[in-house]
Amino acid sequence: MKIKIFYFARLKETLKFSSEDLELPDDLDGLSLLKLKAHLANRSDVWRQMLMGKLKVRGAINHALVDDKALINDGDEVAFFPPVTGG
Amino acid sequence: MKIKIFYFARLKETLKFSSEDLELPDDLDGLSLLKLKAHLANRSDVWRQMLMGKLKVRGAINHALVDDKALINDGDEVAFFPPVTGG
Amino acid sequence: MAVRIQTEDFNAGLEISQLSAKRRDIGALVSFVGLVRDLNDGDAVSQLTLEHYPGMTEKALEAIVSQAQQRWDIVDALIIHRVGVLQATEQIVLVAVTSAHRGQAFLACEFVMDSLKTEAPFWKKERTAAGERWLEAKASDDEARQRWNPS
Amino acid sequence: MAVRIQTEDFNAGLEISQLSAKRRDIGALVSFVGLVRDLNDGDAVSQLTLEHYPGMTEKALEAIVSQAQQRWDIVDALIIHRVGVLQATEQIVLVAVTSAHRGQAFLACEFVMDSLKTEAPFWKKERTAAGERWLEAKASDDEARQRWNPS
Repeated sequence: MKIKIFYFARLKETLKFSSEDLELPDDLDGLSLLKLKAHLANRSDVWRQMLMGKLKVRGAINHALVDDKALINDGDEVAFFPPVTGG
Repeated sequence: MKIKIFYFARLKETLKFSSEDLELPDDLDGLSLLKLKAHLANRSDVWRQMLMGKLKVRGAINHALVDDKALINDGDEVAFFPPVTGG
Repeated sequence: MAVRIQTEDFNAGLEISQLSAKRRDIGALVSFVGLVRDLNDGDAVSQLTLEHYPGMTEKALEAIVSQAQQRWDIVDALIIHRVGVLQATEQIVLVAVTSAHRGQAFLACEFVMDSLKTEAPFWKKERTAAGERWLEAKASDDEARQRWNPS
Repeated sequence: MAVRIQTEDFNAGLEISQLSAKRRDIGALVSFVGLVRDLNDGDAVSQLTLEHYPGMTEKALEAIVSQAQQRWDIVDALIIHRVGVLQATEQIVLVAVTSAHRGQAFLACEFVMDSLKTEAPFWKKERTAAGERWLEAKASDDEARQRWNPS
């Protein structure tokens, strides 16, 4: 399956890029947001600290805020970002 | 004692005047707003109905909302009017 | 803090900008504009006449603003209330409150409106096709004001 | 109902007037303007950068407005939120709500602000003498939003 991932604010600055296209093996049990985080965290300590560290990270699938249990489908747009601070 | 009385809104329209200067005998027990109402109500049925009738009347002494027990002093400015409806 | 009673219309936007421009520590500005609706209790309203008690009105509004200042952490507050003859869709009242924080500004602005509705000496007379009538005070306004009293 | 994300400043007064001019059955207009304070957590703020998630932001704000419409009897609502680089005292956000009745307008406007603060994908970076820092979400904002959930 292919997905697109966006990173915002602190995450974008840490990575020095704001999006990527990712191809993943199909997961028979379904790819949850948590599984995707764990997959990305395996890339390096920087990724682990950014996604599974002390600072909270929120996720969205196709522009909707979701929790770690939410399932990702082929073609989805996923995003990771810090808790929001607008207004 | 001499006082000035103002009437507003419905009361002013009923009376067809908006204020009067009134001279009253000194009241040893103190002149309460209720006593003043009773005094004015004795003028006629129109006055009785206006001040002691079904429609609520509020009173102020020297620009402060007060209840029937409030005491009036020589030189005070008294006002009678319906419950307020601004805003 | 300012309180104005006037027959002329006001420019709500300009008043709001001026209020927020006065200080650099304002994070929130909450404002309320009350307007003449063209319909009240099912009748078409052609105009509204607002009477008030000159002298007492200013004092009552100043007392309300000063209570709001004591209860909430606000920077500034403004009340403009019109009197005289108004047509449907015209502005009646503006209440604007500034604060460092939005929660305080919302509370203070709503408190001022609820207090104004029950304590400031204004009276409205409506003209409809059926003639003129003085508006009656609403129990819902008294209840709205009651919420602010310590229980 | 309208939602706008823009880098340019907005004329709060004009927006408010236009919102209330659209209908004749509006009795109350409550608005909120959020501004950049020159001081935050004790540090002088020289500028603020607002980042957002294009595409999601509009949807999140529209969902908030539509919840407000379902919960309260409102006539219209407007949200304008700026993004990009802002200086101290500049306007960040405008929320304006019209209704026949003031209580509904106050509730809906505060609900929209509390929801926007916790659900709309905006992030603020502050520049102070000490450098730049991303603002952290406040527990008080989560609590403010929680109040609106059925208990």
